[in-house]
Amino acid sequence: MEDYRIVEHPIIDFKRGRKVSFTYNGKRVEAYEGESILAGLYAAGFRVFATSPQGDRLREAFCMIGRCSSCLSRVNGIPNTRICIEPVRDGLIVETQESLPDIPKVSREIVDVVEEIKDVDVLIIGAGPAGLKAAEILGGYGLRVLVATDHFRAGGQLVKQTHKFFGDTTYYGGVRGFKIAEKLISNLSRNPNVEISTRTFVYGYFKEGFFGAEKIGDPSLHLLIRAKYVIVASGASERSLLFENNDLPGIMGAGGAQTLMNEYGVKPGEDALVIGSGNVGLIVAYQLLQAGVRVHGIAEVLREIGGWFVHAAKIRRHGIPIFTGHTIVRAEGRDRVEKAVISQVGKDLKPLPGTEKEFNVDLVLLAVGLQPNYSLLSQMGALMKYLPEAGGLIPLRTRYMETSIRNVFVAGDLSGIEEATTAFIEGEIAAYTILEREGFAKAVEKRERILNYLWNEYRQSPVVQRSRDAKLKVTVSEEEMKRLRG
Amino acid sequence: MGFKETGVLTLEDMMRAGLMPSEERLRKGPVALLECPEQIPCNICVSACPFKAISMDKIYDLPRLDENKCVGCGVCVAKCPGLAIFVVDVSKGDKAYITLPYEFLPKPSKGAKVKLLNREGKIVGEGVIVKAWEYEKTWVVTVEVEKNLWFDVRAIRIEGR
Amino acid sequence: MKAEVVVVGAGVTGVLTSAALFEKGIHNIVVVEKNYPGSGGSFRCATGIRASFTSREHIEVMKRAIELWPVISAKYGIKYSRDGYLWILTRERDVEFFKKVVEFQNSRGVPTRMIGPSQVQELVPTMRTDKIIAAVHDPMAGKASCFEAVLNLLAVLRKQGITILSNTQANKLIVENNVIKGVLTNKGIIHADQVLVAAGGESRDLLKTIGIDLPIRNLPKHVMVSETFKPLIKPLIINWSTSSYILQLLHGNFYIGADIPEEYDVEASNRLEFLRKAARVWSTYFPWLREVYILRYWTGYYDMTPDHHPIIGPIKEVEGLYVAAGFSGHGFMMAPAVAEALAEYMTGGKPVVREFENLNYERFTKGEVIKEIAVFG
Amino acid sequence: MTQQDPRKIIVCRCENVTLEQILRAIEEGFDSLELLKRKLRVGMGPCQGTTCLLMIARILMQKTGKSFEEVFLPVNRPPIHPVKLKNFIGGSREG
Repeated sequence: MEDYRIVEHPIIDFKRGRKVSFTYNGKRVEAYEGESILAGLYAAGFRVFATSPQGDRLREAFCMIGRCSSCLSRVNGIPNTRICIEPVRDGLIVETQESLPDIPKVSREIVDVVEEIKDVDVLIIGAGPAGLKAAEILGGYGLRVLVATDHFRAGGQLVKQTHKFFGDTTYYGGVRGFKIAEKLISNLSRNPNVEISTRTFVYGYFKEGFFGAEKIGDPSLHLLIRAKYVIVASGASERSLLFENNDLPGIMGAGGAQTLMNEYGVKPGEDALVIGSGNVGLIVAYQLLQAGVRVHGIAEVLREIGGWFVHAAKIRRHGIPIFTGHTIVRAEGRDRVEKAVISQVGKDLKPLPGTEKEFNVDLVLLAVGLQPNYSLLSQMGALMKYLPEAGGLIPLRTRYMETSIRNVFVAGDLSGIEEATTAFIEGEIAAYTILEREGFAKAVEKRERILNYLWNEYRQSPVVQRSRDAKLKVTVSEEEMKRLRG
Repeated sequence: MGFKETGVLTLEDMMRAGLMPSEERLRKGPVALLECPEQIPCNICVSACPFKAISMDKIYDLPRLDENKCVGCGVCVAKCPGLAIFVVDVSKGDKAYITLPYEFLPKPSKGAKVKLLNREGKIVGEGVIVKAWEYEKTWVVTVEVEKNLWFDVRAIRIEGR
Repeated sequence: MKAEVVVVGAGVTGVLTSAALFEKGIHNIVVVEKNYPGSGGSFRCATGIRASFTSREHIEVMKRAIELWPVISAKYGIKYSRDGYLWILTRERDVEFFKKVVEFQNSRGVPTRMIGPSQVQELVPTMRTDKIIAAVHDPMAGKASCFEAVLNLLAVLRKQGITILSNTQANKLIVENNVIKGVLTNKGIIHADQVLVAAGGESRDLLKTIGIDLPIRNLPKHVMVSETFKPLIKPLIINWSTSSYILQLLHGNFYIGADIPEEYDVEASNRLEFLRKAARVWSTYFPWLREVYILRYWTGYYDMTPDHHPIIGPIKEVEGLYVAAGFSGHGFMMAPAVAEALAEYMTGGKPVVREFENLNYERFTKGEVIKEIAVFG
Repeated sequence: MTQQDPRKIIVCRCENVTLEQILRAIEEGFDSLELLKRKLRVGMGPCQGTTCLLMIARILMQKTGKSFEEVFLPVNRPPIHPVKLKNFIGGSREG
């Protein structure tokens, strides 16, 4: 059987769990505990996981983190299972489902979900840099904290970042992303005040005063969470791009590829083209090289490279061209990408005829920006503003990261796309504001020092000017927020 | 076209940003080239240097090298998150010695022959690894190259085993 | 702006009536819609269509609607299917009551019949029937796509040159000497010879501006919908004792509604109580529903009148003013018949179905409310 | 040729809606996201519009000249993520 697992990697030691086996459409597939079903299938060479509802187009997963819904499959008789976030287990029966699935097959003895009411001081939604940092501080002061994350491991997008982080050593500068996650999680595991609840989907807020969450497990729990304070740090999702055959298997988000190769150690393809030269695109190109994938180039629609020069230099010196002023116009292939065509763009950013370049690739990664996951805050009624330069709909907040709903805070990419350092800092600011309200007088001083560093130093860097300007547009004064709250 | 279009730094870019050590210092022995021309908010090199040779006031300043304090030890090469620091030594005969970060396979070892790559990834020659050490999965590799390639060679490719 | 007719409300009643008026030669029509077309009850409804009611008026109006649904379905490309209704009964006393209901319905030509659990099983094979004593089946009932009903009509109206103004709030009716003159909207005055108010519960607010008090109150209702599946459940199934229902939409989603205690005229909010009731009732009959994902939950309003029958037709005090509101949860199913009747009224004729005349506004001032053999569905 | 065929460009993956369908619906006058959702079912699939809704809003703004607020009403209700019905059946326990 083919195995696309990465055996040796220059940065990551893949510690694979126990070998398990399951069936996929009747075929036996071997995988390792700790992998998602999808990662296991990908490693075995499967690339198509579903079809369009009309059954006419093939679908591969795009996001690999449970959002895009392109990998819905039948697992042990249950349809519409997101196999990218379903851990692989011994003996599973996994099947592709027809465009419109049959109803679930359930056994006679169904274990109903138990409902559990949880009272905590702070509910944190999201276990990425912002959520974990806030939890560390709040837990350290003895507040009872519940961190809820969709995924079966905490760390958010940190777990798939193999590069050393920039910034200051206070905020883990110089440490690789996945190592930061390990460190934070290990610190938190020693704090009895903090509970990290994985596979926990906070699906909504009820006006009766609690959040509903489904915690998937054996048995599953239905959590009704009451919290004095809430920090929503639910991150962002990858954007797609409009070009011909943009749904062909082999086209995925850059983060999707990172999940496969850096979290699960599975090679996402052999020959890649990256679209978008922001930091994500540049970094993923470098990571592809590390995973042994040939990178044919990066297309960037603007005239300049979008990300930081140092990231660009890292891949340029390994021979990866960056085609500025180019965009992808189409992908070609029968049941997966075989060729990608890019074209120069004119001043209007529209493709210019006769300038096409073709690449024989089996992987096209879209690194064309992120959009904040605003839906929970929006459902709660928080005021939002549309800011295309910050990724989409962004919640309004005070400089203390409080939204238009009192005691509900926001931090990280949901507050406007930026770097991990600012996610840590925003988590801290929200945490210290909560501590201030809980009567910890010293919190104010700490918070003001951090705020000063954030606005008057870190965000003064010219390379983050765009995100600073965007964040200013959604940051309102306390008085203004009072007025908006009405 | 500038480095924001090409992803490639020129000697002029380095001079303009004030990142180039003096010729006199270059002639003396190994010295760090901080190839970091944008004011990114990062100061890891400052705390990395055991000799306090790198400084900045604000986190977004360009790094300043005190060329008299720098001994070319290469610790900053290992620690710079941007893999943007190189040590060059043009003080020894007709060869130049370039110390660069390396995060690929196969692992480097002393004496290994390597292909030498310039800033655009073009092979500009062959060289030999004279020294290699590792810090948290970043290898710091010193290669011996023709002297005239001292500003060109910025990466190596070690052929498969 | 000047029109022959202004229609307030671009719900299914408003757009179907506009189309019917156009066919009768009234071409200068302006439809004003506070939000976007369909945004009121039309896009929130369960899409069920039946004549199995318990008043003469409902039955006769709905029989006409059921004649018309296949016609408009073919004409405008609206998915419509006579998949039936099923009332499942779990208490002896309900069975007795429904025997009377069926008898009444049959006497008025509605072919409902009482069936046993085994026949229920045949109609809905995946259903558990052990708790069911009996059921009433209405084979003439059905369902249609509420999205297509409004949107396909909109496209037709646009082609016919009818003006549809979205995000336009009708604030006041303009009346001079007991004659309608037009509508004042947030975007200006629209002069008109005739005005039809078909704006659900908000019809009351608009009529109030000329001192007419429609006895309509909004009752919040809750529904949820699952992901889509292969066609499986044909009829709309009502559980009588719990006042809840399930159907599979023509698009494939399972759609569940359930009554929970609610106050009139309050803003509807999302309540766990509803999700619990809907889940508990229907997972008993369909155990596999436990493993089905709920995609969306929303609330809407029934615009209720005291006798649960709509107010349709001319407002006698004001010449040229017509109303179609207070449908009490049945507006979508009736709409084709209501549109036909209104078009008759507004072009000087009389409705084909005479029972429409009993649905006038004056019945409330004269104390002639409509009698049902029981309040039902 | 670089003229891209909008019939081959997928905007909503869940419901398989192409750019061509969206452009045509906008031309027919379905000029807000709420109407497009019901016309084409964009954003009504299992991902609940995560990937497509903002993209469609941008297309709408471009084609109609309207502002974001005019084309996009963020109506979010629980569940913001699909949730299994069985969660609402079980009995409570204090945790």
